[in-house]
Amino acid sequence: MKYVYYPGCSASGTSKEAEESLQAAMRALGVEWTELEDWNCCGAAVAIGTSYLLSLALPARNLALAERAESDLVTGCSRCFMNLIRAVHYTHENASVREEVNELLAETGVQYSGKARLRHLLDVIINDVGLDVVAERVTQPLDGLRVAPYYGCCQGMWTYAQFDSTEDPHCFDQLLATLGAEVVDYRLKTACCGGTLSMSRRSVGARLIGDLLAAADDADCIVTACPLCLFNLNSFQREAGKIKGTHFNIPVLFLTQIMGMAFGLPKKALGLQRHVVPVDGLYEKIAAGAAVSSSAASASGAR
Amino acid sequence: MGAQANTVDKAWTLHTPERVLAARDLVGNDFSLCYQCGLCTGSCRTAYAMKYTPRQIMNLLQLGREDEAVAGGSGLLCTACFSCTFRCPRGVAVTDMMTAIQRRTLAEKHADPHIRRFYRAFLRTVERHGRFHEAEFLVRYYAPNPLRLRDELRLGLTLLMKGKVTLKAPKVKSQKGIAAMFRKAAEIEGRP
Amino acid sequence: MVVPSDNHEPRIVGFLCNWCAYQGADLAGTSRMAYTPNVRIVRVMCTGRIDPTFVLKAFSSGADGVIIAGCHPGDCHYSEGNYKTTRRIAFLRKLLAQMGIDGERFRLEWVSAGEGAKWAQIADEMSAAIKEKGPLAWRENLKEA
Amino acid sequence: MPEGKSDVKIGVYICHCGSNIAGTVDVEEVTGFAQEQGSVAVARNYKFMCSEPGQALIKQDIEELGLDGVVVAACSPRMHEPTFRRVCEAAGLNPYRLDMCNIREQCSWVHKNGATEKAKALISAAISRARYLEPLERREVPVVPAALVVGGGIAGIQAALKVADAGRKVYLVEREPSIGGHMIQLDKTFPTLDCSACILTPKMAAVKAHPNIELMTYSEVVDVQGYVGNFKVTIRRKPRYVDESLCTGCGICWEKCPWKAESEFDCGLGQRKAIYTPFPQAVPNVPVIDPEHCVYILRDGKCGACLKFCEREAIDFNQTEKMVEVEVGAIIVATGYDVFDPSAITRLGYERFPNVITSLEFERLCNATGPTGGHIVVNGQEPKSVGIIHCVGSRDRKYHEYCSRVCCMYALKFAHLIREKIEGANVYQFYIDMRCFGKGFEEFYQRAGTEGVTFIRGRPAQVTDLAISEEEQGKLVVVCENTLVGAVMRVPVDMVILCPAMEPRADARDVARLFNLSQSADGFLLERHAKLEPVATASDGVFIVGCVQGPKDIPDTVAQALAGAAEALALIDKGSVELEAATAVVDEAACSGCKICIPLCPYSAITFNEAEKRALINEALCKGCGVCVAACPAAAIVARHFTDQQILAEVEALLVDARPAPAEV
Repeated sequence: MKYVYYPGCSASGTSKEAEESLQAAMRALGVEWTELEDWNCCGAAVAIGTSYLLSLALPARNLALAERAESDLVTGCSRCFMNLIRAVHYTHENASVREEVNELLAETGVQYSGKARLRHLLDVIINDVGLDVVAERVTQPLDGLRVAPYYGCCQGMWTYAQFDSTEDPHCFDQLLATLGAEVVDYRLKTACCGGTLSMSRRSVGARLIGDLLAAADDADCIVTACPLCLFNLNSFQREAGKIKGTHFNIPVLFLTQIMGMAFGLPKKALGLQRHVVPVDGLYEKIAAGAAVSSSAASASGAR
Repeated sequence: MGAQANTVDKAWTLHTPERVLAARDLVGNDFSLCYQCGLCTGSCRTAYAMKYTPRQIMNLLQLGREDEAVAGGSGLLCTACFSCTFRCPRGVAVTDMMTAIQRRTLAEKHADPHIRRFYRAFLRTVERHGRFHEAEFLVRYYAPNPLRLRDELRLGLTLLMKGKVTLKAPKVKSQKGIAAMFRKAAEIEGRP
Repeated sequence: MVVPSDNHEPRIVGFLCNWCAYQGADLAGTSRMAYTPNVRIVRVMCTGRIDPTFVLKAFSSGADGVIIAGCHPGDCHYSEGNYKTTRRIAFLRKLLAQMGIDGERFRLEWVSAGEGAKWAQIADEMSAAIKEKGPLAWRENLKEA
Repeated sequence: MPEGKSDVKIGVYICHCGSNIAGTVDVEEVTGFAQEQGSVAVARNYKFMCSEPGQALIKQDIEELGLDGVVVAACSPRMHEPTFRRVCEAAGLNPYRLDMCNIREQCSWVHKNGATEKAKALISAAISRARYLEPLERREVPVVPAALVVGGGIAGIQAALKVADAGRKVYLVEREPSIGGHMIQLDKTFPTLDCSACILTPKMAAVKAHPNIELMTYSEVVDVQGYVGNFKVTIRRKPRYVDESLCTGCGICWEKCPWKAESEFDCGLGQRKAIYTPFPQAVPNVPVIDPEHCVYILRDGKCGACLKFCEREAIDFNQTEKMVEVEVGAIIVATGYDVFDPSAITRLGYERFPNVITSLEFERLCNATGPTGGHIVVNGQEPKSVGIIHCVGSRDRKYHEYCSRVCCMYALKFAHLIREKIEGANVYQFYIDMRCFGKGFEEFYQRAGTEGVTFIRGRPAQVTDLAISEEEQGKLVVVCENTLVGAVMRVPVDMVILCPAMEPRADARDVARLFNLSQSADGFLLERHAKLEPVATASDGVFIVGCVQGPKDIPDTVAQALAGAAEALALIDKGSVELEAATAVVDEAACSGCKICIPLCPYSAITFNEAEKRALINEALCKGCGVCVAACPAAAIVARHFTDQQILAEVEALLVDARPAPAEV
């Protein structure tokens, strides 16, 4: 399997661990993974506040690049996915938008015709690679680890419409269960983390983050499918705690990090040292869980 | 005259259909389909902090009162998560309208300068480098307001130490072309 | 050769079956859905009645496009007249293609009695597409050829 | 100008239809245009052609000018063709010499500009066709004096009783083991609050007792052949494994049966046995054996409790499916509706939370014969607060765009019943618009308002168990913008009732095909005319009544059922129907005997005369579709009223303005 992928600014910057672990996990799964050449920022949730056209043309340029490379495009960032798929839909539905977007793209010498298909990382892992292949690669099952999957808002909508329920998706749960984790169901798994509000309007952003952390409180860790959410949930636990009148200390990981843990990949390759909220405790929990399950296994074996 | 006249003074006068149509051009979608059920607002995580909820903004647009919506600044709280658009039972592209209001709020300088600076700083780094550049962004965003910078110092240092923020600017080959896209967009959209 | 001109309004003949498509067009009317006046309708009981000569006659009489519209597959009032149409039309389509008449000028559509909006949309689409292509002027062009 | 028959005299009549046509089409100009066409003896316009004076105008011209053909340019032929055919007939002109030209539905109503030009083209086409129209004779055949009613809900019951009361034979076919439909599941009915079973069961008993009604439950219509007045209907009777003629309904069998299943009648909230009647007042009061739960059937004779205890020896495991054929003159389709499955809208928590229920489930909970004996209990507790969510799957483009018309009223009824049964209960109505338009409805709305019900205007975004305060612990929280205040509310409740849309039956498409009907865009079956023919359909002799046509409350359903009965009786009592004269006919001289046409005919109307080597069409069976006509390689089959000549002339004249004027050539 060969893929051209779009990392996005967040995964190559403030959430570097997402990118590092993604590379490591994909190598482990035997997936050929090449970065889209010369990609640019999709505009996050910011370009749209200045220019409607840029909010479509910036992501469209990356699709055009994929088209030039005669490939589909995969991304592991939900915010980017949202912007990219919006560009796909809007240029498809509206001829005048398509023309104007291409007029902009001409400045960088590319055109977008709508040929390149867009895929989400989760979609690729579950539907192309397959959970059976993922299961085979697991060397250190996440026994006893209670994990809350955070699908994210941008995930819950167009993204999952391609391969899962839009309002109540379950694909992430399946992946985590394959890794041996105990999946924690909680009500805000598709609620928005506030995106860039954490930077532009801290009081509101931190409240949204606080609500999320509180809802997933009884999990050992939260796992996200978006580097931007990863950054938000990791970096503002102190501020969120202040607003909610509590103290949060919940490790938050990217989905390929937890996969890498289950695959027994080295911590450094997964960027685990980069976390604001330390994640070392998780290994202890897994070890304890493994001990319990192996003693249970030997007990049942004795009988 | 008297008391009754006062009431009338305070009442909103209705705008003409032409004016409502002008608003439709502004946001490019048919908000007149909205039947005010409030599902958008109920689905919105930031509505609690808004002066006008998304549904109320739809109503302001229907009345040709988009200036009121723009000045209210609620559009700035839209995270573009698209929940409202996906759920709208009448198929109204609510998010597109919220962001249209957001654009005008920013363009017409109704927003707090700090927030305006956030948008400017972010996009400026993309325009200059093709990608987001955290370090440059932080400088542009906080430089005029050192007090805020002090609040952020703790996080900034942590990020720096963990290797999440680098001072080196990202390199994109087509960087000039991307800057040209920004200029072209401003030209088409008639922005300064 | 007759060349496309900007102010050319195409003439399109629609052969519509009495039970589905014609009723659908009536529904577009009762629902007051505005659409192009360029499509003119001939009512037949079933699309299965449509003889290829009707279509050829329309083109030779100056039509720029012909549309046949009937019940959705499986919904034919006469059980499967529309299915028979499909087969007959496939042949006619090849013939027309040889004469330079493509799929934008000759269409087969399924429109149910409840699909007034669909009929209006098809009419507008087809008219716009043909307008872009310009007049067919079949007789004149054939003479020149 | 096409070469027409020069000797015919045609009258052209252009209707203003008030301003419906004249407002867009310049009728004077069009009249002038018509006047100039060949063969046109007279062209007139008038305000309402279909009115008495309009008709008189045509009649007078036919008589005085001796017209051979008439063109009426007005509304759709589906609207007034029969009217103007009668006019022609009355004036002594063969009705098939009329051509209707549709300049309303397909012209003035849909075009802002260019309507006049198009009207001219359409009229020119109609005149050309009219030149070639030939007189045809219609034949009469007798009507079978019986009706078939499909579906035994309140609509079917009411229609069957009325036709039977008029002395006509009725076959009533019901898919379920008992008649009663959705209505028998309901508790009280709005706005009068009379008990649903109390008003329906006497009617069900009357059906059973009526000498003119042959009731076939647990049966389905599988095939319909023939035509108006003479339908041949095949009905599949599923095996009950109980002999209806022997069973007394004593109940010993279901008392002794050890095997249980979820009760469909109680929406899965209660249980029934493997041999069961759906409810105690079932009609007929004869049980059926459910082969999916009966162990005798599943495991080859390993039970037989019912066999042992039935003194009448009515249990018969050897029963098999039976096909019954009946002949009827009219058919009334009353197959009802389905309830929308709200689990599609996951955010409302149906199926995730046991205390989120549908309105139909609440009806069973509230009903004294229901699984809880009429006690409103969820999760083992009586709810102290209830949220009722309107428009679930209705008024929503993602599911059903239409309004289901009954939810506002039954939601008010629920509030009343809850307040009556649970003292001090808080009831919240989450509504978008209160639609209380029927007789006595507004008064009921007022009454509910004074009974301590809270109205919150807004469509809820979420039903969640995520508590953010002490007060919300252990409750369901309805999250919703109170749109009248402009603030998001969180309303903690013990129970949520969803009001799901009424939607077309899952097999509505199959039913439509079976009876040759159309569906409207929403999936319900389509009536012939939205206002004036509410129960007739595009298929003559087939009528639709009740919710099969669209969401309705009980009074409207009953009114429609009676309308359907009247239509069926009018057809039957007339005694005969005129058959379509526009059939196909073989020109024997031209027929080469190739037999291509024979397998094409969907009605097997074409036979082959071996002696003469000619095809022959049986006019009684032919429905005039014309498939054989288009297929005949020798052009030996003529479609009467739609001849090649007529259509070709129509097409040519339709494009009269598309060709360059002769002077320019």
